[in-house]
Amino acid sequence: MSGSQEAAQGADIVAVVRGSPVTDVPKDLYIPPDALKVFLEAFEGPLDLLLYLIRRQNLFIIEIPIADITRQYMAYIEMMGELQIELAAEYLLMAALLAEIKSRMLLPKPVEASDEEEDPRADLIRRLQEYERYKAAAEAIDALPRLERDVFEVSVDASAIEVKKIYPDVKLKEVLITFQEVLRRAERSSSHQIHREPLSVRERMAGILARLRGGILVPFSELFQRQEGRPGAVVSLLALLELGKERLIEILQDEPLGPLQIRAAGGADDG
Amino acid sequence: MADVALKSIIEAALLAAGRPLSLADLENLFSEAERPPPEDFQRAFAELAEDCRRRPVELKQVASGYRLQVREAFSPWISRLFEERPGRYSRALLETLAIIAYRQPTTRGEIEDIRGVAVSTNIIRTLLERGWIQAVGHKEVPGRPALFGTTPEFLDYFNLKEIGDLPSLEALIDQLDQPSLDALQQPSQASSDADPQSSQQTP
Amino acid sequence: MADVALKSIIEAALLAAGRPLSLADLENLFSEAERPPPEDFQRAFAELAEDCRRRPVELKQVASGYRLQVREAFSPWISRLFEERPGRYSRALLETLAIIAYRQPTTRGEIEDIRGVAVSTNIIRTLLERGWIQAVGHKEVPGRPALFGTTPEFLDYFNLKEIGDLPSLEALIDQLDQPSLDALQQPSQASSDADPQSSQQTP
Repeated sequence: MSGSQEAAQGADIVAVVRGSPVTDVPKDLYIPPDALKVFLEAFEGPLDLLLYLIRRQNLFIIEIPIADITRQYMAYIEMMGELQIELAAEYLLMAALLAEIKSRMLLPKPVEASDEEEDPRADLIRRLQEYERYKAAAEAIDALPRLERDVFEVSVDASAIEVKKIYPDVKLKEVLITFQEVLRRAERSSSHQIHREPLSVRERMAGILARLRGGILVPFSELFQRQEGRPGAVVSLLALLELGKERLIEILQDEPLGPLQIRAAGGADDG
Repeated sequence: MADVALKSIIEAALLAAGRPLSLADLENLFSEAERPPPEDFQRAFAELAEDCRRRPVELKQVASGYRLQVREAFSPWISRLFEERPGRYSRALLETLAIIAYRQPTTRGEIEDIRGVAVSTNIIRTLLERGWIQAVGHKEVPGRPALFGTTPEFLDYFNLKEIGDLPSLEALIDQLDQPSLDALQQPSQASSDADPQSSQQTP
Repeated sequence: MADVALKSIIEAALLAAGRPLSLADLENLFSEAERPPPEDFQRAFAELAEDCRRRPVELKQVASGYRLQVREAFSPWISRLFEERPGRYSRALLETLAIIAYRQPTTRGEIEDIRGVAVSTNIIRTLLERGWIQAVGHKEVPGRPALFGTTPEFLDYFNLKEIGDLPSLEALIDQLDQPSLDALQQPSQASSDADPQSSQQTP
């Protein structure tokens, strides 16, 4: 916000014309041409301008002195036209409406319809009243305490809060069903053969590789668990042979008939 | 749980969430077995509101739930925190918003009839982008124009719990029917630039 | 200003800012003429920290300044605010998991060969995060891709004593012709289908 604007805010400025604030709307019709444009731009439309003209004279809307108001309104419009300032079509439409109302009021009323005849101003009065009501409502809304201006939302850091992650439930059956779908597809394409090694061998292969992580050397014998008995030993042996065949491990022997040592293929650099 | 006061848990949640929380949101902080009954929550809200009296925040119930907010009295300092002053809204935008708020659901055509001028697409877009209004349907007339209504975010933003909390239109009319009201004769009234709010805003 | 405590202004600012505020930030809430001296700020920080002792937040000094943060003790409740409840796992993820279980140790490339489509990094990451698979080594081919296998957590979750409790590949292939998969609920998996998971699952 610039300094000049801030200073100007103290006074009731209506507009800033070429840098100088205009602090009051002129009382009479003479308005400097530059100011007139700004002045008119301050209105939200013909209804707003009419309301201003009425209220300036301290009148009720229902008492709208149509001749007087029409004259003033037309004077503004004509000045705008002379200055070749482009006017929104709505202003011209309102000028036409006012002229029509004025002419209807000048016409002598037909005798037979005197009671029924609606005041030609009635519709305009209704519109002005309705517009003024919403104009006031807009001001009321603007005056409500609002976020970011009057009151402020709060928030504090919540990084100390440990957030548990919730995982979806999965049933084994779902896994198997989707796997069957994979098998079905594989069968159809038939280019992919799914090996039929017993599962326990595949898992043991993964288990052995997990033990060999970090490129460590593990003695062959340590890969067998006594408590698993003979079937376990067979599974481990098959797994080691399969790993060897797939070149996933290296089997080392320092000397003939020496102890066998196993490590992951790729050696010690393995992370 | 017994040793942690419910009001503290509510306060912690409102502070951590950074958005209004409904009673249901707050109830969901507890497992079903531990969930306090609604009357305990009501009591805790009252205690928390009381605690806040000595503090710069207040407990407020708005459309989408409860929230803690910095009191209006602190805006002179707090507004300096934010480089960008929240844009003051033009009269055209506020009038459009007011017509939608009070007459919803309503169409752009009806807004234009009331205001006597065209409503720029820009204004409708801004209101939609701010999340203050939404299209709630279409009017079954030629062209099927969108019907607009306000959103809970609108109420939240303007610190209201429900649309009925808006100042009543009747009260506004009563004021208007007294042409001697100073406010109405002020030329400044006609000009958005001299809006009294503007001076009020600078701390 | 005299009637509004500095500590309240600081509290209001820290709450409204939603980020840490430095001493300079806080000093800038005041015009130069009204700015309290640094020692007042120090005293106010001490008062505020003291006030917070009875409250669910604490005043912390971090690299970029001061901030209020929710105490860790409130995690049991507040964490629920931030819980994301992910939807179900995708079919692609379940397929990947099954292939790893049956083909372990296996690489992402092999999984892709079998599935005939790419396996997203996201799927692998989710499975690793969940603790169901692990990298057990690298295959000595160009690029040294990771070899994945299942974990003991995988067995626990699905209530399997060992991987051999999964139906054999032969059994699955033999059942391909059967439209219904009821046959899969064989004794060996009975445990899994009786869905004890649900009880096992409590977070």
